Amino acid sequence: MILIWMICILLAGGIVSWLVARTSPLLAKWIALLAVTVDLLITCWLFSVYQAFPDNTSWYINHQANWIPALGISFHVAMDGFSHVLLLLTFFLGILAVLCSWKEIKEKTGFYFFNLLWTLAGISGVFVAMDMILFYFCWEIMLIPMYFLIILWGDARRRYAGYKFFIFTQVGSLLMLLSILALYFIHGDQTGKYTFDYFSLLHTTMVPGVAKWIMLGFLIAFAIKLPVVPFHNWLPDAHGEAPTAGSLVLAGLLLKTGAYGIIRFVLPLFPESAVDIAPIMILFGVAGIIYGALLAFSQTDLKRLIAYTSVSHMGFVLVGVFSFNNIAMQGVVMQILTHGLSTGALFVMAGMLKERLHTRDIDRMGGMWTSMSGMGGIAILFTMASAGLPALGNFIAEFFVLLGAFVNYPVFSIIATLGLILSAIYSLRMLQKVFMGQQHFTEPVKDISARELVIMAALSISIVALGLFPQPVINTVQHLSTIHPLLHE
Amino acid sequence: MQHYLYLIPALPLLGFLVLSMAGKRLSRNLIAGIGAGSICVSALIALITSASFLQSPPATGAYRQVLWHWFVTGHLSADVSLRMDALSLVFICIITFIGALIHIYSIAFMREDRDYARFFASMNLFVCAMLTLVMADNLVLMYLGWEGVGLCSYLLIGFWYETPANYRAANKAFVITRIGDTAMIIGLFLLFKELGTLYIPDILAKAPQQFSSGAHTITLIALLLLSGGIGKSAQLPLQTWLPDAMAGPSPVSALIHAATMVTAGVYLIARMHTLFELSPIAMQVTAIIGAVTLFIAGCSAMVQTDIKRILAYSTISQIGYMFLALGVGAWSAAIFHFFTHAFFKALLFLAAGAVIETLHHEHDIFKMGGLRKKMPVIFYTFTIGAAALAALPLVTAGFFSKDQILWYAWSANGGHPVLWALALMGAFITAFYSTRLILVVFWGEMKTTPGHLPGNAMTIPLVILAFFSVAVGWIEWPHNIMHVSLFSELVQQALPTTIMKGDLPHEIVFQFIAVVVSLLGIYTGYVLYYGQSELLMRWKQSDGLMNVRHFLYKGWKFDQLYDMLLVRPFMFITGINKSDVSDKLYTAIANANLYLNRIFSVSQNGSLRWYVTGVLIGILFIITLQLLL
Amino acid sequence: MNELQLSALLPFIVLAMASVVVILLIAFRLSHTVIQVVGFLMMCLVVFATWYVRDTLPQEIPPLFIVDGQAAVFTGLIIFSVLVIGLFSYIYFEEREENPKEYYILLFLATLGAAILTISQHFISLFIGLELLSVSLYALIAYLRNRNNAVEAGMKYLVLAALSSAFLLFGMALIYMETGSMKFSGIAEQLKTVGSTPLFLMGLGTIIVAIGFKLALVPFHLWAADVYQGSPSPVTAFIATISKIGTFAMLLRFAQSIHLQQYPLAVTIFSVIAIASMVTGNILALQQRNLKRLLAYSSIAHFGYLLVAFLPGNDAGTEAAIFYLAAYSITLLSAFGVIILLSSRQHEAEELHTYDGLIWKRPIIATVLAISLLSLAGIPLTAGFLAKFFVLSTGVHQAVWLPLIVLVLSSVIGLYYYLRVINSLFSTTVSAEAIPKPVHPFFHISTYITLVIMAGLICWLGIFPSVTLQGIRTFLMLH
Amino acid sequence: MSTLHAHTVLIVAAILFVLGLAGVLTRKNIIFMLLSIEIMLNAAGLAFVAAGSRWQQPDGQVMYLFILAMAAAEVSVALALVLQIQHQHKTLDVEELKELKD
Repeated sequence: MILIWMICILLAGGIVSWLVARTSPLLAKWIALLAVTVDLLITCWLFSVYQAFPDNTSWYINHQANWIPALGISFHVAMDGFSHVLLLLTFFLGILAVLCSWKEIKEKTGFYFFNLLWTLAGISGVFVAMDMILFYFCWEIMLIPMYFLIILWGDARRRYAGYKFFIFTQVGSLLMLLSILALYFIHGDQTGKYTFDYFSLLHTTMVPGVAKWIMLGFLIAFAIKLPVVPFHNWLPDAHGEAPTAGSLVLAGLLLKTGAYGIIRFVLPLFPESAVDIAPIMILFGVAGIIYGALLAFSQTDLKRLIAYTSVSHMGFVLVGVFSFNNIAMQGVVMQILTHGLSTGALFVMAGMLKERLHTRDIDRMGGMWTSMSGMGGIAILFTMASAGLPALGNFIAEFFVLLGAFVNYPVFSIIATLGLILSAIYSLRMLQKVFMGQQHFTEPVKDISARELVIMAALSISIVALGLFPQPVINTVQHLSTIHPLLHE
Repeated sequence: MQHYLYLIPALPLLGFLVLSMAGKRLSRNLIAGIGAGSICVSALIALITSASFLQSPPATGAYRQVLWHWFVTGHLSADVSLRMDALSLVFICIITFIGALIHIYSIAFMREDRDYARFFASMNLFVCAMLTLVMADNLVLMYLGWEGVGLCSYLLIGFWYETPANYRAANKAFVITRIGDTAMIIGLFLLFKELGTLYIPDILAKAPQQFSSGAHTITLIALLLLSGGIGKSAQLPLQTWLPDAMAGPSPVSALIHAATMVTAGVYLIARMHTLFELSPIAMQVTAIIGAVTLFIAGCSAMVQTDIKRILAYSTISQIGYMFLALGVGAWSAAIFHFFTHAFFKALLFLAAGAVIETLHHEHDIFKMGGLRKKMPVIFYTFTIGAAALAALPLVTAGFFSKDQILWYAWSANGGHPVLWALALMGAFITAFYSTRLILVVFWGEMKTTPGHLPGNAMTIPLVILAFFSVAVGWIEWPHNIMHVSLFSELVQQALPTTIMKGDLPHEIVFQFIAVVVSLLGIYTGYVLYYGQSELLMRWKQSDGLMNVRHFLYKGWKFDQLYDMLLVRPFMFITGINKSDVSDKLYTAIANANLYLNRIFSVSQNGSLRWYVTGVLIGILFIITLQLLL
Repeated sequence: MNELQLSALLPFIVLAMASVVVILLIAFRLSHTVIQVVGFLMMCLVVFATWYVRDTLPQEIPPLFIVDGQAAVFTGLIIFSVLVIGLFSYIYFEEREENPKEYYILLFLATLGAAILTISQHFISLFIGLELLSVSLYALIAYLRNRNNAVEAGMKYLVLAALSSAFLLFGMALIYMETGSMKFSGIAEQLKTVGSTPLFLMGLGTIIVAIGFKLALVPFHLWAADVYQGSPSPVTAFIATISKIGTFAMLLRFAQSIHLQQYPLAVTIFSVIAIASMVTGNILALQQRNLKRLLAYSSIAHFGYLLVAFLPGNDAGTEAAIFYLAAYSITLLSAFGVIILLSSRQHEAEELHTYDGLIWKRPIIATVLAISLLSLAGIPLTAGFLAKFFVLSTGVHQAVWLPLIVLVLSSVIGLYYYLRVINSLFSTTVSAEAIPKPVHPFFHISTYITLVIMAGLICWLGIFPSVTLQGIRTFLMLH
Repeated sequence: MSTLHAHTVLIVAAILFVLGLAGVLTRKNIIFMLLSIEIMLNAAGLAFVAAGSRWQQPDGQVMYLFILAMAAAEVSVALALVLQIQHQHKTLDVEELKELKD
């Protein structure tokens, strides 16, 4: 029940802040902040509760209510450690998203926060929905407010980016819907019980040929969201044009829903087919790592550059998931978390730079370290995180993924490891173009403000903490080894 | 004593944290106090700990302290835990002691710099990372330190980030070492896959059981780890970053790019010696790389004109000696050379830094000259350093360590006359360019007027280092001369003794040859740069020689080679794909739809008769279908 | 005809009376408002009548009619739509026409025609219903004869509708020729014994032309955009909803009676038509800048989707189709409601740029339009999504993969133009066009409220379809 | 015998129908298009009568009556529209009726 309340708090917070904004935009901001903070506190509290009983069933919150009984659709939400970790990330980044919009958004504040909170609600819904249709609902609901965030508060090419974002994801969604339906009917025809419930559908036996096609439907949807390389084109545009909080949420959370979907649905629902397709998916993952890195290197638009690094990093997720190795799976979860933090931080930083310099073109920046020494230091921290420097969370993630993948797919793993070199190259280029060299701008640029410092400090502390003390996360998602027979070892 | 082990890296870390967060608000004195103080205390603790280690060696052969469990998942586990055995003890002492001296030197050297706090913060972080590297008891933590020193090296090379050459050098250093690191981490994966552990003592214990000598896998692992070492230690073929790395402030060059970080590869190989011993091929490769590197780098050092680049090439060359020693199985000789080299190379860099500072940032040695009288302290200390580098017999530390390596290059189990010959040529070259350096910089006429002379804070560390550059050699004598082998006794607690070949000539012969060759080198230098400089003039007329000189000057044109083979293709590929080829596909789909839209729109032309035709088409279509089915 | 049969026809009789009453009211020179109110009450009466007779269903009135649950659902939908359209008509015609009263006669007659289509089980009643609908529509389309090229639209519709009627009649004649019955059940029986003949199939084919025309399916869709654009907006809404609901109901009953889906030819024809409609409709709409034309193209595509549910020919398909039509009608009516509200005497609010930044000027109306567009695009939380969901689910269960894939891909194409309209609504550059001052506050406000309710209904159907679904199922049991 | 007869009539009806269709397609004048449609309708009516005679039922002829009535209604509306068109466009050429298009 508490899960529903958490989502409702966001939904209600969104509506209230929209209504309130007409009279006082400031109050709207505070309401939005409050709503997300309350959710984060609840999730933290649940985390401590969960840590106290780690040996209980992995689904420690499970709530089901009728919705459309005629079709076997129920309002089923449940949470295990994996969902929990993702919820923590969602609300944490949610708070930061509200904070980093504080000054940036000057028009239509209420509607902005409405959209932001509803996106977060959709995302958290995705992470806890255990009914396929409910999942699909949440999956879609997070898109529309996100779309508005892009087209209303985005940059010059926001409409193009908006269309691209929406249409790309929609192709995947609809194919996934077809797959969900096919699964539903196969399961129903077999057992006579027509239901969209995740736990019931888990025990569906399918003819391999059919299972392959159904899985493909799911996989394409998640691959587009992740994104996997041939389907990644929406991402640089959407990330580039979205407002800062939009990019933060896109990179930090929306992409993660794709990873979540693959782990939660593709692997357990189609254990055999997933194994069959694994080499191809790993190939895609490796291609993504390299291709994304090469593109990231050549970009001159700071946000597009960061966006392509996301493409590269998400390749690790794919490699990790499909190498069917428990260590790699833990690495994937770490990658989900740490990429959310590090790339989110880079986007926030890009937003701050844009606010000051009114450009995203790194050729027009340079020498910012002189006037923004604080931000320079933080930038180094996060570019290094993105380059996979040990002691920062991303290293643990990439190390686990590559190590795990190496056991089963040594060649792919080695090629993926070359991505580390490329990541160093593009990270350094970014750092150099923005912060080093002679300063181009003559007017004085303010260093990081107190509010920005809070955002960046929170992110920095988390990324370092994840790098040095990853064990709580690993313990929390230890049960992921049960989702697929090959992960038991 | 081992309970305080964590303080050794923790203090510099603390210094880094304080300086990086509050650096802007602290006064310069406080910054210097925190920056240098943390290292000094750390050095003190390191020395006390070492003393206690030496007095009563622990039963396990190592102090160990587990700070916290880093991660455990499945078989993979790693702790943040520190370990100090004889090998790491040597490294820890060098890092903290020389680090402390260099920090003290930097207090004065960097005094005028705008980013005083950032400098000390980075230096402290470097020391912390380097200590983590050598104190780690598992390879993951070691990799943490390994990458950490890479980062600090990057930050410090690019310390004056406003100049393009500096940040380019920093990028180059980071990327090239990253290539080695990546190979190393693949080696780690392979190790884990084969042995199921990354805990160093376990690896060393398990490897001989798991692998037969010369097995493919172990060779592969050893070579991958070697690649890591090559990258960090600037050996062939990844040596090109080090000369450029001299863009950083001189104390940085002294600490990172001479005394400590660049020897991390030596440490890694020595640490993983069991793996290398299991693979004769990897040992051979190490030796060959070392021998070739020392020669190639030495040749380049002969013709450089930038004082720091001379020293940089000499560093590459000296580390080449260490690799050679490791490759032939002369473990303690390699570490001993590291030990002595750390002192005299740090000394040389610091002294060079002082010269450069005094001559208003003049790097070209041919614009110096005649400084002997003007700055005597610098002159004497520099000369001692250069003598050690040139391995002046008996009075310098460099002689003792290099002599051992030369001897083992022939006589150790992995030794070979060719390796020895290369090493000998290297010794000649080293002696030659050391002499050239001294003569050109300190003799002759004064070409640049010196400015403000360095103060005590800078000269005292030089004097201390000069003392050690002479004295540390005496703890380890060639055993045919005197039975003092304090160092190898210590190191052999952690490393195996060198296995020798059978029936060898007398060691004294080799020592004599080595002595003659270095003296010859010094004499040649004297003749060319002091006595008969017209010979040099004549050579400069010859095009062929000038081409050779240019080739050597450019570091055997490795940079151009890599530029052509790697950088340009990379830039080309990324350049043409800047706008993402795959985007074209989707644009094409969108355009196809819009095109179709225009085509279809033509049908909506408003003509009633055409609409009727539409109906007719429909009925015809239905009838056709009917006929077909 | 017994009493029960008569009472079953009560709603239709009341509906017929509505036109007569309006004629009488006009004869007594009563005002527009009175007619509007009376018309409204009459329609409510029809609803009550349906409610009143629901227990007596199903009831066959041989040979022409059968009033069963399915008919009741469709009639209910038609009456609901005409209620809304009637309400919208007031403010639209009051501003434009000096004499808007006769409009209501035609409106109710056309509604009657559509309603008759839902209950007819005989060619003659089918023909009468269809022609009642068509002939009234000719006049309705051209009602505002001096504006908007209404006459041109009317003429185009007339010629093509008459043409399609001719096809329909010829087809019916062929079938009659082969089977000797004009009653659906009679035809079915005859087919059982004799089997299908080429002439019969030919007749079927020609009937499809007429149906395709009325539903604006490709390639009989060419009129749609022109007529949508030229007609007065309430009439456009009428054509888009009631006329199509009636025709589809007729198609459904005909198909059910003769088991149309057992003929591969028919299935192939409908599959091809469905695919063509989905693709063509969506592609035609891509660049359209006239909202009414855009909705016309979108409706072509939507009826393509609907045919996918029709293809399997089972109960689930019928249910899906009915839900689809319900969702679609509500959605489309709210979209047209917004157009009507924004139209002024001087100009029709049909150009897309009129809507630029509407959300900042008239947030509620714009929200309604946005919701209905999202519903048309099939985005969750709206009725349109569940409608599409049911269609997909029918298709998946019957494994008609090709049309399904086309449906999915073409609706993705379709997203683009719906998003374009939404973009325009949310545009930061606000259109300079003045918003017309409400002339008739009462009707203005009630239209407004209706729109809000409709938008709420779209969301409610999209989130909690259980009640509606249950209702449809209960009614479908009655046959 | 009657079957044959009915089918013969049907062929005539079909020919009439196609003629009418051809007329709609080829004529530019609206009046003539309407006339052609009338021909098509009557062809359908003829087919109905033929079918009715085949099955010895009056239904065919009943249908024909309905067709006639409907045609009359339709033509009356059509002529009103024709008048308006003539009034507004001063021509009855359908090709002039192209204001509504993409």
